[in-house]
Amino acid sequence: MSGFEIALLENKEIVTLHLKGFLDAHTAPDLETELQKCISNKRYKVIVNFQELGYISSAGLGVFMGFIEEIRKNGGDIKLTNMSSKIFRVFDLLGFPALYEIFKTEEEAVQKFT
Amino acid sequence: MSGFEIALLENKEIVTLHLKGFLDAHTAPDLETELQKCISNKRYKVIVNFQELGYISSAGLGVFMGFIEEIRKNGGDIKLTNMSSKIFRVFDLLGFPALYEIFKTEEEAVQKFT
Amino acid sequence: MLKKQGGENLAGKIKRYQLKLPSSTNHLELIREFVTNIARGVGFDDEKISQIELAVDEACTNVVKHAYKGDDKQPLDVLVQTDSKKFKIIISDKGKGFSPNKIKTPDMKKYLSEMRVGGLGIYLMQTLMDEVDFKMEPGKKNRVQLVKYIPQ
Amino acid sequence: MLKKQGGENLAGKIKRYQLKLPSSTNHLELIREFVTNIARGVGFDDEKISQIELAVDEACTNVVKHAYKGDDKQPLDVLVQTDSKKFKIIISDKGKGFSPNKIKTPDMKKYLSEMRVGGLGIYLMQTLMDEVDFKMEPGKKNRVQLVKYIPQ
Ligand SMILES: Nc1ncnc2c1ncn2[C@@H]1O[C@H](COP(=O)(O)OP(=O)(O)O)[C@@H](O)[C@H]1O
Ligand SMILES: Nc1ncnc2c1ncn2[C@@H]1O[C@H](COP(=O)(O)OP(=O)(O)O)[C@@H](O)[C@H]1O
Repeated sequence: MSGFEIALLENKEIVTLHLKGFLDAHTAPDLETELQKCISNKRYKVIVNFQELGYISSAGLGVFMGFIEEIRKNGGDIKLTNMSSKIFRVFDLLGFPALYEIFKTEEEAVQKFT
Repeated sequence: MSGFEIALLENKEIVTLHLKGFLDAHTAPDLETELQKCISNKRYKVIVNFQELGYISSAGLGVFMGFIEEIRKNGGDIKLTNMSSKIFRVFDLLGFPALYEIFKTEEEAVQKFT
Repeated sequence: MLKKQGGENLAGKIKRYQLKLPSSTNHLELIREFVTNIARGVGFDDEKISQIELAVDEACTNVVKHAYKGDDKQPLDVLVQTDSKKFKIIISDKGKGFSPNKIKTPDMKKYLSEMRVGGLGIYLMQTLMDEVDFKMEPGKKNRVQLVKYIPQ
Repeated sequence: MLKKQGGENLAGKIKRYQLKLPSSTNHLELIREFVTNIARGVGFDDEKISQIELAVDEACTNVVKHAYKGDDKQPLDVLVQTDSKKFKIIISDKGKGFSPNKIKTPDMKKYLSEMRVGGLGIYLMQTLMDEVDFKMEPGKKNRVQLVKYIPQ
């Protein structure tokens, strides 16, 4: 019933994506499109807020992997925030916390950027 | 995911049941038990609030039919409130509004009782 | 959940979705989700989806209660078949079956005045769906076929 | 949704639940709901339910992407079979199949340092489930069998 939605907030240099619903092989292309847009627009400081995301599969994780290198090469980063324990467990299982900075709140992520 | 829950509120003579989730052949017995308790406790003024009910089938409708006579015989009533249009459509389709008083809010139902 | 996809239901293209479960009322919610999700994918509006949901629930409830008399371990099959025009649900069981012709349409006025319990399921199916069809082979395969026309 | 019922899973009592769908990622959510609802009924806790949910999604995603190379009209079957000890999910397809032995377990350290995309599905299945088994008959019937032990 949930589907998948992305809300985009821009604040100065930082783009924040709020993910909602489920992020699987069906919906991952939507997120890909959004991140691709960030790069096209040269917005390399990206925060992804997982607060309302109920589910993620490896197809969802793969999206971040596909962009992180280019974004970092351009002096930016993808920082992740507000993960439920369900979502965090998946990231953690694969050792992703070694590659991505994960914060409890958006504020903390913003501070790290500035 | 939703399951079915009943929250019970007692206010002087009136018992209010808040239904939550879905009311089908599987969960109808739970509502039956609650209404049976009302009768055993001689609480004949019953309000059923449908605000959080997402679904009803004929098994759920049947529960009300099974108690209305006895409750009215004892000077009480079952008054229905806060139906979503989805739920109301089912009642309406079967002509139940001719048999039950249906109110927008609990307050209106309480006023009718007092 | 199932987003409408361009061209998913072109003429002649038949899609089949099948769910097989033990005959417990416990699983009614799962059946409803199964069917409503597919109906949503076909592009029905919320009202029509609710109608399909209720009709299918009533048919499956009858299988559990009447065909199997409450035995919750018997086979209950729900097949959804869509083409460009019809959304068809076939609910089948191997239970006792019945003679649908002998079931009288309830006189709702009388029904309500007598405050009867039950006896509304088949009436609801017929009111909610565009076609309702029963095919009975007691103990072998009894089928209820429900059809809703897809808005063109 | 499927409440645990007393004695529903006594020793030797096998229950089967089957879902057959066209092979579209569109239906992954429906498959997840199907499996998690049954898992909930067996009494798994939320963490274990999430593990089963993810493993099944990965297996079905692979069928759509690899076995059928994105063709969304091929048959995808999900069978859940429970007894008192095991919660077993068999995902089967008629696609091209593969040699699971040739798939290397990813070295996660290396994986992360190279920032690779994909290649995590089978690793996840193996990490999340108690048993993972592949049986391949390309074009006929390829099966992934996932098992989670039921807490006794
Ligand atoms: N699938 C079925 N198998 C056997 N008998 C059935 C089936 N469906 C309906 N019936 C019979 O038809 C009657 C009317 O069904 P219905 O209109 O759904 O009302 P209810 O189920 O509330 O009695 C039932 O009481 C039962 O005797
Ligand atoms: N059901 C399947 N049918 C055919 N090939 C498969 C199947 N599952 C996995 N594979 C093969 O195994 C590889 C590894 O799969 P997996 O670990 O899930 O990662 P990914 O799907 O992200 O590539 C796939 O790239 C594919 O070549």
